[in-house]
Amino acid sequence: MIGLLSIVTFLPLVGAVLLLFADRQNEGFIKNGAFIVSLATFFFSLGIYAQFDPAQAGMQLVEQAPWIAWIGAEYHLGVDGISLLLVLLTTFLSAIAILSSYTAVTEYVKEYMVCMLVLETGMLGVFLALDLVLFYVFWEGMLIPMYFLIGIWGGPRRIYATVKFFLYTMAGGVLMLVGIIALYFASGASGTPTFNLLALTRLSLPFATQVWLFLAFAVAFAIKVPMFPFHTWLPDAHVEAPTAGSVILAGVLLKMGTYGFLRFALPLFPDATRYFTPLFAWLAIVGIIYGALVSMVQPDLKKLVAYSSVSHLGFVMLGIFALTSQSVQGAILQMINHGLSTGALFLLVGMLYERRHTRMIEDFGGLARVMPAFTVAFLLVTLSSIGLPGLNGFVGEFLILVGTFRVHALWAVVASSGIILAAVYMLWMFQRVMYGPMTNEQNRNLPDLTTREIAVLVPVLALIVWIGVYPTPFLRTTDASVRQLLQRVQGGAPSAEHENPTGTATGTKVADAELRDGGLRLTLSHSSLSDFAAASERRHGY
Amino acid sequence: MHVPLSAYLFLSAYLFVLGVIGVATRRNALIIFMSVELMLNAVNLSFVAFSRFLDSMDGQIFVFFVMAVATAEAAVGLAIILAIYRNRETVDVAELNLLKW
Amino acid sequence: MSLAHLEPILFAGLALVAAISGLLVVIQRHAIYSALYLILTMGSLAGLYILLEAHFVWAVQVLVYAGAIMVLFLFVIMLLNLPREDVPYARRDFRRILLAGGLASVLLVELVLVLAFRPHAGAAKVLTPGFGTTETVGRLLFTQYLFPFEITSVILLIAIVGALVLAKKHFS
Amino acid sequence: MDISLAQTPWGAVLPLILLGGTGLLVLVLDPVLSPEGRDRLPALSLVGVLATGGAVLSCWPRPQVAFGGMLVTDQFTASCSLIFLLVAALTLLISMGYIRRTGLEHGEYSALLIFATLGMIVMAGSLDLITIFLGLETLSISLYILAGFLREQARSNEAALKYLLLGAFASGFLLYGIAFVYGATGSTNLVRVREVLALGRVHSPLLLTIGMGLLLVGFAFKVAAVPFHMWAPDVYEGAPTTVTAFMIAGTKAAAFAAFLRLLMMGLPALQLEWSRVLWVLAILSMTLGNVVAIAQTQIKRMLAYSSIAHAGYLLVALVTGSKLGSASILFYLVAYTCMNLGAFGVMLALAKGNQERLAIQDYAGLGLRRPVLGAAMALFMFSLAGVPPTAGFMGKLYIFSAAVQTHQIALAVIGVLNSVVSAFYYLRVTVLMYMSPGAPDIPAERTAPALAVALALAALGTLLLGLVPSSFLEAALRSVAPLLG
Amino acid sequence: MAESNLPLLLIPLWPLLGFLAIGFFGRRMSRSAVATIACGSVALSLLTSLWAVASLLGMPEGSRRIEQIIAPWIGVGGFQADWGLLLDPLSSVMILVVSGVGFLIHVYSIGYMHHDRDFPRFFALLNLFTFSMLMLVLANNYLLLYVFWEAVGLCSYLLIGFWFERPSAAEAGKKAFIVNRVGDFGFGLGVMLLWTTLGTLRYGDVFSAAPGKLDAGGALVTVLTLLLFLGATGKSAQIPLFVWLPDAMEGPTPVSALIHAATRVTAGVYMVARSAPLFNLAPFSMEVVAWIGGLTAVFAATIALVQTDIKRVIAYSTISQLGYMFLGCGVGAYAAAIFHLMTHAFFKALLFLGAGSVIHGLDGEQDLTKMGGLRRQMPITAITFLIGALANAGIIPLAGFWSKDEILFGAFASGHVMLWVFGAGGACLTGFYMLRCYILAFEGQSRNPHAHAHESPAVMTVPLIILAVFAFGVGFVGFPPDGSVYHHLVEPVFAGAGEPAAHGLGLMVAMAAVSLIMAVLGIVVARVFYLRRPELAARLVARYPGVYRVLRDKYYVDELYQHVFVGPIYRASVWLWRRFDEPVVDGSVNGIGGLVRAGSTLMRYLQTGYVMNYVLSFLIGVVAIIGYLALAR
Repeated sequence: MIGLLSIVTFLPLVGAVLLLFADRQNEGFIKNGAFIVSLATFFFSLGIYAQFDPAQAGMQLVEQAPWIAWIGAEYHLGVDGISLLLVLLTTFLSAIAILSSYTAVTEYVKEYMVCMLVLETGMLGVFLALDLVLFYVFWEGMLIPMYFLIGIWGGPRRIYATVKFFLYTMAGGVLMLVGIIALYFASGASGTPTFNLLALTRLSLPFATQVWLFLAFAVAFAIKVPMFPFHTWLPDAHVEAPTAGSVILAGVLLKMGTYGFLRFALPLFPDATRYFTPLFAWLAIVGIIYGALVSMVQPDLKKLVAYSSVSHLGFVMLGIFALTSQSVQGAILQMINHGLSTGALFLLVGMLYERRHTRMIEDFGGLARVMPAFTVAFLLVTLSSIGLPGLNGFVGEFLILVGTFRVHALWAVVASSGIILAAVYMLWMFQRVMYGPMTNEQNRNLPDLTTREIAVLVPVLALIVWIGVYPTPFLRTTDASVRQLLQRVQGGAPSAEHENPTGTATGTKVADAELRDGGLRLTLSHSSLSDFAAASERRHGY
Repeated sequence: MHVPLSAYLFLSAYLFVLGVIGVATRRNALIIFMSVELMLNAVNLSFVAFSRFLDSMDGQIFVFFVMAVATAEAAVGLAIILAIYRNRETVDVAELNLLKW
Repeated sequence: MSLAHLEPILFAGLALVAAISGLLVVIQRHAIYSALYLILTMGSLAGLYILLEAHFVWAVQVLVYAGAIMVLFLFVIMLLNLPREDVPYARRDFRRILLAGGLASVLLVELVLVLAFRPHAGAAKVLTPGFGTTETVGRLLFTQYLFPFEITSVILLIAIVGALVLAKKHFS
Repeated sequence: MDISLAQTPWGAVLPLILLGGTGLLVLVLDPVLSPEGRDRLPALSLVGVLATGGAVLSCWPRPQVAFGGMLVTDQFTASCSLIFLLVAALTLLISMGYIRRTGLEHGEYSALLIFATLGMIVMAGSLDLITIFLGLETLSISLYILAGFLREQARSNEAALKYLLLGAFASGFLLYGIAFVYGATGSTNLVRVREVLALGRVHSPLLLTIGMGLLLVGFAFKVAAVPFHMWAPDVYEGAPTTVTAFMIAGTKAAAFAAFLRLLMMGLPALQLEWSRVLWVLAILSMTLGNVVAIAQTQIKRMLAYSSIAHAGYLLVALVTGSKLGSASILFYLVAYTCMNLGAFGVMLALAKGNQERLAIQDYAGLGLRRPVLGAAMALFMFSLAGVPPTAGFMGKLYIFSAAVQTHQIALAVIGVLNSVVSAFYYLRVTVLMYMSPGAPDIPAERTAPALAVALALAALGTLLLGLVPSSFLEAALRSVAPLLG
Repeated sequence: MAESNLPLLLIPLWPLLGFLAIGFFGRRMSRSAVATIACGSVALSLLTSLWAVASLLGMPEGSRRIEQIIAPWIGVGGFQADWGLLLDPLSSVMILVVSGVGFLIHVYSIGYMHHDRDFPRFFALLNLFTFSMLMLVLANNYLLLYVFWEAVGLCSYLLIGFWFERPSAAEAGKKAFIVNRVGDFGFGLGVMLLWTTLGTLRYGDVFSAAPGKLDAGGALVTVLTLLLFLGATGKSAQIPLFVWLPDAMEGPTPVSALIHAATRVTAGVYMVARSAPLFNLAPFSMEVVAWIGGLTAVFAATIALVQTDIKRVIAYSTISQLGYMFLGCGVGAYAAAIFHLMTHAFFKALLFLGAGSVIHGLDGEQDLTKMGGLRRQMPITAITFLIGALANAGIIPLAGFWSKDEILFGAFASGHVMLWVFGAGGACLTGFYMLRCYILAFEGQSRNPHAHAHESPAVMTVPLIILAVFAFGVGFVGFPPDGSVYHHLVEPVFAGAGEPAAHGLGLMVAMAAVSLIMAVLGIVVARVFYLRRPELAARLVARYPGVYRVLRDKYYVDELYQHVFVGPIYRASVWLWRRFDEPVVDGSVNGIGGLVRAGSTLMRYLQTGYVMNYVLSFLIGVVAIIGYLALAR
């Protein structure tokens, strides 16, 4: 009996294999076939959502079968609140991306579609694998189709970009591999060594071990995220990738890094996580501001969006490392949001590129006049990206910030400035592309969105609004799992996470309140405003 | 009075190193090859000496096999040198560097 | 053994010849002299084998090594009719030769040290009867060493085939 | 004289007789056959190899010690033999078209390949340094000849001469090492050596250690470990392509088999010493091999340097001296055989007449013009780079697992970083194949059936070992059990 | 929470539906259909609001609250925010102003925007704005307030940049949004701090919990309120974030009237008033609010003195009037501030629409120096504009007088004499610049030879007239301060806010007289300068050219910001990109690759092809290994 998760994971791969036998001349069939496969995958993944019980924190729909018996690596899939949304995002964006490339890809259509489908399987595997070896196989294996997508169908500097992407991510990955192996043997110290994530998260490793293993994992994930200063592969890869590649890259691939932190680095090494929290939080904050500033001055649309991803993912990382239920759930939601809005941005930029064969901001201007529908979509996505309330980006960002603020006001304060900057670079870009007089005659007769393009965009835009207005269905799924995760990270002291910051202290004055959260605390003192910034200090719990 | 084992071994080591020097410094392939033979002879001396002092025939048998192998190597080696000489008219290894880097 | 009390003198003599002729092998300008000196070295080693009671090996050394192999060498050298090298060691090789010599000397020192630190002085054991005789060797070769012996035959076969293939003048 | 055929352990030597007999038969048939008949000699050899494989499978799982320890037919020998036979079979398959095209002597070529394989089996199946040495020489002398087989090509000559001179030189050290071991322990039999060591009856521990060091040098030369690697790129480049394929996979496999026998069965007591030496060699090999491979422009030479690096990875496993490490060596050797012979197969499939496609640049545009060949090549490249889900990855996983298990974290880290470096040059092949404008003269003809079969087998092996490695690993683990006593 | 059958949601729902209808199908509709839908939806909203307020009034005093939760929104851990609406007297004043003034401006826009090709887009956005603004004032928690706080900012952005082909308009829209974002930065943090300390964002819970959990005058509440106030300064264009509002005049005039005068910009005042229970706990913050308000009032007024763009004059006037409102809030006279907010909505909308009528009549001319004598061609516009100007100047008995006077009285009564002086001085300036504006536009001779001015159509003038009526009379709902309809309604919201005790009628009259005199003084001076002896103004300018230039160039605040923030940040970004990201961060990555490749090329040449060298390498290995083993043993 093949489980639902396996079906969802391998359906695209099966489709890809079947496509291999298709007649390469019959491009229409290949395109439609690939789209139908991805759509079917999406519907199957909705089945996962339907069967998912949000009240349960643990893994659901688990499938387990022996794989490499001697070392105990298993075929082990499962879904929980942290991965469910990402799985849905993956299947959703894959279908969108395939649909978006009907006209953009003209050469080697068959190979392209095969790559897309294989990539989808790889990504789903990453999000569903519960065995570290299996996870690693998907994690690295997924590089191959992405490598080809950028390298074959990319822009002029595609080779440089794709090789850099491959090597950079692989460099991080192999260190993680050593970490995985070391973890395996470390787990042998108290019983049979195992690659089973669920068993490993019950382990309590010595602190020094945790620190090293955490670093091994964290480097891999940080590169994928990408966190400052490991981000430089991203602009190159984004700029050169074909539209669908960028969509998947930004939409899903980057989430694999943040997901990795949530799924592996945090629960496996809780003490090390707390130890490294300040470092990663500050790196995240630097990333937020740095990404925004650099994004602001980019002349190339894709590059601008790429750097904005650095900034946005900084928020996600901050949310993760703030370690409160609001911030972590916000981070998960923000992963989805970023997938949608940045994915949509790349779609839109891709549409422009198809029309004008340039991505330079200076080549545009005044497009709002000739492409009204495009303008509306672009505006909506831009606004989502800058976190306008009522759209999806706000919910995630706000939850992240409010959760962070609770434990480290200073982090939230500094990070919030990123929101201002986001408005600056996105709106400035919007202004230069869409507004102003039509300066370039070539833009005069640009056609507005086609029906297919609208079909591509509308689902994304609908989700953008939906999550902004009614995020409950999304937040509900993550709640229990995040709670469990935080309990694990906080060293099994559930009281550390008080759901309502004042719930435990009714009646007492909070003017001098210490809001304890694990080893973190925030002090607001009476005396002066300057204390406000200086007073948030952290204290090691060990 | 017996000659100690180490005397044989020192001589063997000396001859071995001589062979090494020959291989490392000469440019004539034939001489290099002869230096290798010198090394093998040195090893054989060690074997025989050990054999004598251990009262074990294994060493001598070994020498027998080494000689057989040396013969085979010599035959093949000289054939190769011949083939090279036919193509390149030289046996100077310093001139044989088509393959490099 | 009647030679017993002469052993050190014989050893010294043979060793000296081997050492000097070995050196000469390496530094000759013309390959043919090298070959001749190599034969001399092998001959003196053969003498040492007698001292070491390895009669069979002595015979093989003279017949096969000094005889057959070296004749083959001489034959090839004659065939190629190589010119005499101007100098055995070209000036441009000087640095490399120095380095090689240095390394080889270090190696020699290492080996000598290792061998010198051999803890038991290595007094010769009383030998089993039949040690080193042809009969003993033959018996061993066809019993305990049968398998390697067969392999050796394969090796020789390979050598024959190889020599044929490589030395053939033209492709068939 | 108590020599009697009745005592001969026929079961133990049957595979060897089959293999040797095939070689002889081919040699004998060669002069009497018509040219068309000669074309079929490789096929006949292949049959012999397969038959030998069958014999190995049916005769050798029962461990027996024949010829007083000169030949041991345990699981390890059987598994190693199968690997060698796989190498030989694949090489024969990819050679068929090649030797016809280049006009090599069919009989001699096939026979020498078979004798070389025989030598490998002897190396793996022996517990005595004499036999190991003879097996090694059987292999080496065959390869000296095969390397120079294109005797009218200066490069082939040169490769043969370099290989021969350096090989004989290295043999000298190996022999000297054997002499020392013999002198220190009074025996060349590994089991005896081990016993003597265990009982503390070594005449001179120092002599034994140095002897071991010299043995390490000899084998390190055969596996082309830095700094004893210098012959490898030149020889691999100059030798006929099929021979290079055979050498890269075969020599390495045989040398590591012997290495395992020697170190695990004979000298486990000296693990501290040999693991330290090999530790350094492993790091040097991995690093130099990978780094220098980057600058190569010839694919054969690039793969030669990569083989140095792969020797480094295998040395990592050897350093651990553990069961997992030993098993991972076997696993890796199978994987390496598949991916490496596969890559050479693609190389041969693209040759046009006598013109081989040697420059990496020649592969430009291949991937999309010849999709199947391109995909196969890409698969082999990714596998060589160790990217999942391929055999190469699983092999590395096991090797580095063994390293971590024995607390060789530094080795593991250096190893994995090296695989990133290696990815750079393997990727370059795929970059050219798929992402560069195509060279116009890629032949569109169909791949010869034999070659196609070889490629299919190699690709299948590369994938299967990557996806369902379990049974292979189990087999490898069973195989190395005899080594650990 | 009082139960009520009235679905409050209906109030904002109408414009939302209007927006959706026009947004999706507007381009396929006729203009009249668009206009009907747009105005109709706001009219329905107005009616619903009236009904809602009526039912609120029907409830017993003191429990006039209708709170309805529509749907859960965000719920994570202890963090809970819902889609919830709250109608209380404060929000009822607001919804009436928004829907009332909004309706009139919608109607007016039909005429004003008639020739614009993006007619549907304009009305869609206007409806969207009305929806957002109504939601803003009806929200029952801070997060929802924040949402629509930003949403009105968005509408503002889109409407300022309505004529997006004009670079200045696009620029102004962006500037408005970004400057507001700076304020929202504070507001957002304030909301976070609020939740962190109180664990809730619902108004009712916040205000009931605040006195218990926050130390009055403590740092926490001070920081909290200042953060909130930072948001207000952005939204309501106060020092230091006022710079966007004058530029916002790039938008169509009805937009200026509705958004940048009557409603949106007052959101900050509304928020501060809404948060009165918090501000009351933070005296220091109150001082800050009052002083910022007072300073802004004077500061903006001085700039308004010399501007020549009719809309900019009114815009600075708006900033100034908003300053009065904050002054009111800051001294605790919340009711007065909201009262002023209401009256200001009417007269400022009137002024803008009047200005719009002028611009419309002059085919887009906005420069006061090119107007003059328009009273003859545009009598209705002239008279209504004058009413608006006088109301703005605070001339009895027009609306502005009552509310401004109340604020000034509050300031004085609470002991802020200095602020009172500011306010009174500001009143004088107000009188001057309003009359100056009126005179330059409508009196004297025409200075524009090309102008063929004409009175606007009825669809524009009727709203003007209605607004003029309100601007004239709406002040009476707040008179007298301690017994009026307005105060009965609103005062309970601020109960306990420390509304200054009555100081007796005498003082009140005295104060009123003083401020009235100041205003009249301003008017007289303006009349002298611009009607009687125009050369005086020029002479004054010649005498103090520096002062004039500083005022004309708005104290160079824009330039200051440009040089202190925008420029350096931009340059820093370019530096980061070109000098850090590319060479250092990426450079080190590529550097490692380059190093490996260089090493590769270098090491490649070790392989010389000479056997002798290979032997050397071999020897080195042997010597090292033997040496190591020998030594290690």
